[in-house]
Amino acid sequence: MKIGFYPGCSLSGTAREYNESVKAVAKAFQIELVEIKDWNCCGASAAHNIDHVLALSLPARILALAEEQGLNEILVPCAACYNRLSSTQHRLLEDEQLKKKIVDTIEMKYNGNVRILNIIQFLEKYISNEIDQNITRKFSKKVACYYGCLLVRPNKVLDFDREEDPVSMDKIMKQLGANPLQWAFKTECCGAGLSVSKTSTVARLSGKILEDAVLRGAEAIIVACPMCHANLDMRRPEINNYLKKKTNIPVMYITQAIGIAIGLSEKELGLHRHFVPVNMDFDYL
Amino acid sequence: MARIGVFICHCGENISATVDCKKVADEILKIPGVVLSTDYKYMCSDPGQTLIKEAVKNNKLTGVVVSACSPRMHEPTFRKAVAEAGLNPFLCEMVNLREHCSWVHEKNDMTTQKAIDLVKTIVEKVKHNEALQSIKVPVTRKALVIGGGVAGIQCALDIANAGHKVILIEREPSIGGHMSQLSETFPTLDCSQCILTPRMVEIAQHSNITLYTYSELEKLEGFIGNFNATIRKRSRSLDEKICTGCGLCTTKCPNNKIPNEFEQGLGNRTAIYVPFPQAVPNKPVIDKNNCTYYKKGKCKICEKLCPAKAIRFDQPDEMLEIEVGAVVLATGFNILKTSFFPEYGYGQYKDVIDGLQFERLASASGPTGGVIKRPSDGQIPQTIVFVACAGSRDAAKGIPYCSKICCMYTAKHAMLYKHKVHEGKAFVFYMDIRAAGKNYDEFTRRAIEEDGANYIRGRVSRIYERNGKLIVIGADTLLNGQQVEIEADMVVLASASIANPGSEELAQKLHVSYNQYKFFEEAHPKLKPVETNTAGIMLAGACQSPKDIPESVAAASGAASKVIGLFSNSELTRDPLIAHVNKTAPPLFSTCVGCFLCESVCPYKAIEHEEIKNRNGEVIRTIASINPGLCQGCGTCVALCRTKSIDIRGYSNTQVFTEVVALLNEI
Amino acid sequence: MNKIIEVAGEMLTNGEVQLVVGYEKGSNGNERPAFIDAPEACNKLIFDGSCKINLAVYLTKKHIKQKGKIAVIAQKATLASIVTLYTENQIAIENIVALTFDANSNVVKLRNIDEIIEFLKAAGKSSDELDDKIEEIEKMSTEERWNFWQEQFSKCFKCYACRAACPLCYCERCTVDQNQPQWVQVPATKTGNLEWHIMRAMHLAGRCSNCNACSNACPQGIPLNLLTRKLSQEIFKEFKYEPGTAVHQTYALSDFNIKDKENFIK
Amino acid sequence: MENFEPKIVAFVCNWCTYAGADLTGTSRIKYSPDVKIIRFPCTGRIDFMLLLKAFSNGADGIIVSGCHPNDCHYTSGNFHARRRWIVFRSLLDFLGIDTKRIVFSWVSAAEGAKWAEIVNTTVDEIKKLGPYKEYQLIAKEYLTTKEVINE
Repeated sequence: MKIGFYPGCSLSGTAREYNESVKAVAKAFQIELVEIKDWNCCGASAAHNIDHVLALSLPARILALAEEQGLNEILVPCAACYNRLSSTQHRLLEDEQLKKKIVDTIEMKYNGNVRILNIIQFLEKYISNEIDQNITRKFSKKVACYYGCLLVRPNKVLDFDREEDPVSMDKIMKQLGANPLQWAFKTECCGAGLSVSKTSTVARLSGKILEDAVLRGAEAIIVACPMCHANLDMRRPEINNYLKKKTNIPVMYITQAIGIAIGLSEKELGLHRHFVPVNMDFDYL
Repeated sequence: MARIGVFICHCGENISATVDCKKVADEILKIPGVVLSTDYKYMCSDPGQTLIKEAVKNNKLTGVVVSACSPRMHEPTFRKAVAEAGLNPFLCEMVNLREHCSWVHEKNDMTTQKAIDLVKTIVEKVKHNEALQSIKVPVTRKALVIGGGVAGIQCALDIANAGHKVILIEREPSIGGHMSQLSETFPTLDCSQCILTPRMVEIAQHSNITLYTYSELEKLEGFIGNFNATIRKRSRSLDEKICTGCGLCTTKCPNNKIPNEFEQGLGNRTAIYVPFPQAVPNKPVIDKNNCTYYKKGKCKICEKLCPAKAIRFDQPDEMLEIEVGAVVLATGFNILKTSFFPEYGYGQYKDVIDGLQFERLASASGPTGGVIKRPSDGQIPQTIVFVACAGSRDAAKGIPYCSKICCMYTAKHAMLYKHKVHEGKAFVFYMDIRAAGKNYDEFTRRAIEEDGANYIRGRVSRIYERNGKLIVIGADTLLNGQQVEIEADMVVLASASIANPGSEELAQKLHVSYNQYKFFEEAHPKLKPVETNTAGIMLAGACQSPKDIPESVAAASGAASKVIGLFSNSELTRDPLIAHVNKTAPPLFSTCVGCFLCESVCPYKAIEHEEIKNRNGEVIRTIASINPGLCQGCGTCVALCRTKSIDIRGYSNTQVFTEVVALLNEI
Repeated sequence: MNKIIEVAGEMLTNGEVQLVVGYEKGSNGNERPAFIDAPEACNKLIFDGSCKINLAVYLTKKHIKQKGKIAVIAQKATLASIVTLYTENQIAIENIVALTFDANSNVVKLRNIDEIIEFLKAAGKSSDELDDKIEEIEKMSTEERWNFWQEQFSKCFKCYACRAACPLCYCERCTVDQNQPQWVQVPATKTGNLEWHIMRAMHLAGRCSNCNACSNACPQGIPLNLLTRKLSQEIFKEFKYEPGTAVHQTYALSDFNIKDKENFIK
Repeated sequence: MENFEPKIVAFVCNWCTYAGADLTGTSRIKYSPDVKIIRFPCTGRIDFMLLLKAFSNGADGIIVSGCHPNDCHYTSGNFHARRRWIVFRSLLDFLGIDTKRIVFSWVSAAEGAKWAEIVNTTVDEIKKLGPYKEYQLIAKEYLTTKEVINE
């Protein structure tokens, strides 16, 4: 089983552990991820604020490369990349003239028939049916699944899950034995790119998300976006400062949670790379 | 051979100033078939009309062409004159020499030539005109009103008071509709039940009104003046004629924890129940889905208790067939439930309620006796947040329209709350305050200025529960979009008004059009607001679009007046300029091949299937036929028909074809 | 080829159908329609790339209908025609079994509309050189296009073979045969030819199954399928309609969308 | 070409454009007499064959006009007509018939001035294009055939 793979910059930088865990999980389920050759930046998040044509051309080139390399389905784990690629596909299929313009810009053939999967769609399609028989330790924790914005919005374009109250990750976590909690911050803003330019805003926004999860007794926050992870994990000192208390709730990628449940090692999943340590014990079956 | 008379009007100097009328008359006389062509100063004057009448008689004319002003002005005048002279009025046509020629062109040969061309065209057309008779349709003077809310009640009473029989059907066990659920009404704060109940009683007692509650329309066939309605009268499981309405049966029913629909789920009812104390008719009904006997085959406590022995467990649904001449749709509206809003908790927070639920909490006859208590723990809320436009005016939610009533009832809610809980805080999040109505703006100002409701202009992005409080996060756009966070005890969503469930199916049964939000569509947004595209079916109230009580009542009276107008004659006269399907000799019978691609093009559903049978009664062909009661004569089907089997009188294929040829060629 | 002979023979033998409409070798080497009502006659059936006639054209003929249940050898376009004929109330689908072929050339029996539509969906769409030809004509100037078509139409002598070959030209009295009024000039003049071909294309717009039967039937080799294909493209582009893809699809031209384009309307 | 007065036929609906043209008259707005109106109940009634008939009978240009969207007296005739025109125009264009010679417009009963403007701009445009020689040439062929037969 082969499927195309677009890592994007985060997965080779700040979110190395995401990359590692995605690959480890895919491998565990005998899925070969074929990385798109010669891939480029998807343009997030700056390009679409600066240059319209560039913002569409960058993702269009990635998709054209996938087509050229015979990949009719690609996994895009980074939520921002997923959003940019999907939005571009949507825009270009809607507007024949625009498509022509972009095709002229990238000087490549582009049909627009590559299926773009985010990590959850990938898990639902290829892995969730196989999970149950492979679980070796139960992820028996109370977890808060945090989706952020890029994974589900705009619903019109992505047509994935429920815009205001997504549940797809909760379902997978339940399969792993976790107890996903009902909470109101699933899609609230984490502060995103302000992480660098205005850290205080991120501290406040991410702080509120963390605060509510902790208040409701969550033992871990599960994410599927490098940006969300960075803000909730890396910015913890600033968040704690804002909350005026020390929180130590770990933030994990959904693929790491799956990896734990099917018995992969901490190293394989890159758990040691987190700023907030993942000190958890799980019930071995 | 045709004998056409042509009359060129000078219209004083309006036409003759730029058109050489004499020359036009002379040129036209050269056309074969024209036996008379003359000009005159004022054709529409008495002497002018006499001139035409005399000519019709003396020259035995078979067609008349009056070249004068716009037919939109005087076509009826001249057709009437021609009819008085004994010629079929549809053999008279007008040429528009004034608005379309003399008034818009300079005086020169070209203008006169154009006048000649225009007259010539109509002369050729008239040669193909047919003598037509107006269509007469008999009218059954009995109306069917569907829906027993305030609109249906008003409409039924108006028609009945005009002396006509009315059948009023209502889906619920009692009439009264949403209005009977309301506590007080804006902008006067008079008690809703106090003004509605007398009308409900009047319905029950009116000799011209037959009321069927717990009933629905099963089928409607026929057309204006001649509908055939089938009504399903659902079984109440009791004999209404014997039941005295004492209510004893409801006292001992073991199933007493069923959420009460009338109380919007805030109270409970039994399986045999009367929806509310003032119900009309005041007869119980057994809810079969929740009755122990229907579910398990045992119980029958109510049967034992009934002093009148009226309970009938084996009573079947009844089908009633009635003939009516007109139908009024007054099926009302509904509102979105709180479960529609994921960002407001998907209905999981008990203290997030909708506007109708608040009405029940505020109602003296409601589950709390009019004391505002929160549903979760019965505490009196100290802070209430009211969210206006919950769902409305929100394209992302699929409801871009304004629900119209929420601004007013939210102000009312805030006011009622403040009147009952003086120390309580009422916050209202709103987009705009739309209070256009008599005494409406004054009312909302009062809520703000006198009763101290705190209005915040902005929307609420999220509601969640924390430590027993509802955290409401919204924006204050008048404070530069700053985020506002309010800890509330209760939240009331003024949720969007939506079409009643089942409207779409009902509309399809009646062949009435509806918009994308399933509200019924009026025949014309301005000039025919209470009629539908299907002749003989009218609209009243909020089934058409969100409406408040005064508007619903006004629309209901409007619809009633349309019905009364229709019933003022025993026959309906309709213009014969409608479409028809050709008939030919056997074995073809018609050139129509029965593809019925024309069916969906007709806005009036006038195209029907006609079966042609042989002597043994076997169907050998199915062809289209036009219902003359429904066709309005647009001719869209005519242009669509590949075999040209449909044609339209007055604008027939031959007529328009001839016009094109005549207009472009020399005499 | 043996498979189809086998299946057809079997169906006739066990009385599943009373008539098989298929292809056989004609006298000049071309294919011609075969109407077979006896199992032993089945071995003259052929099916190969040379079979171009859209056999759906016979399904609306009275004398064929009278035979009872009919099996018809159906290519993709034939199936689409059957769906359209069904939606236009021209055939009793319970009397028709469509015999078609899957990717491995196995015979597939399609017994109702749902099965036909499923099959067509699975088969998917394919583009051919006709689309390129259309693009080529579109690139011409208006004058060049006029001249191109005038030259093509000048060959037409109004034999109406295009009409006879088309399964959707089933009307008993075609408008072209009317003379009150005379919508189309009778003689094969330039105007008459132009009017006839415009009318034919318009009447097939939104219905055409793109079987190319019209151009195949034309003795003068006029590429009539360009016109119908062009309108199929247009209708798909503007209204997203594709005839033969859904059972109760409204006909594109007796439907409308408030948002239909109107950039050409002043 | 100086004195070329084109023949232009206007196919209009009774409820909007015909009434709009009436208003042009009552407002005394002047326009070219080259355009002559034929009245239809609705744009939905206008058969595409009639447009061809106009050309073959010598029209140099055609105006087709009706109610604005949502204004149709019969609610949807204009929508159906619009669809038909989209397809018809595409076919004519493909056949090399100059679609500039057919002007489609929405003119309401209140747009008297717009009607005059539509007429005048169409007349100007058709004057620029000149007589529709191509079509008239092929139409003439039939006339000569007919004349031959008559002789």
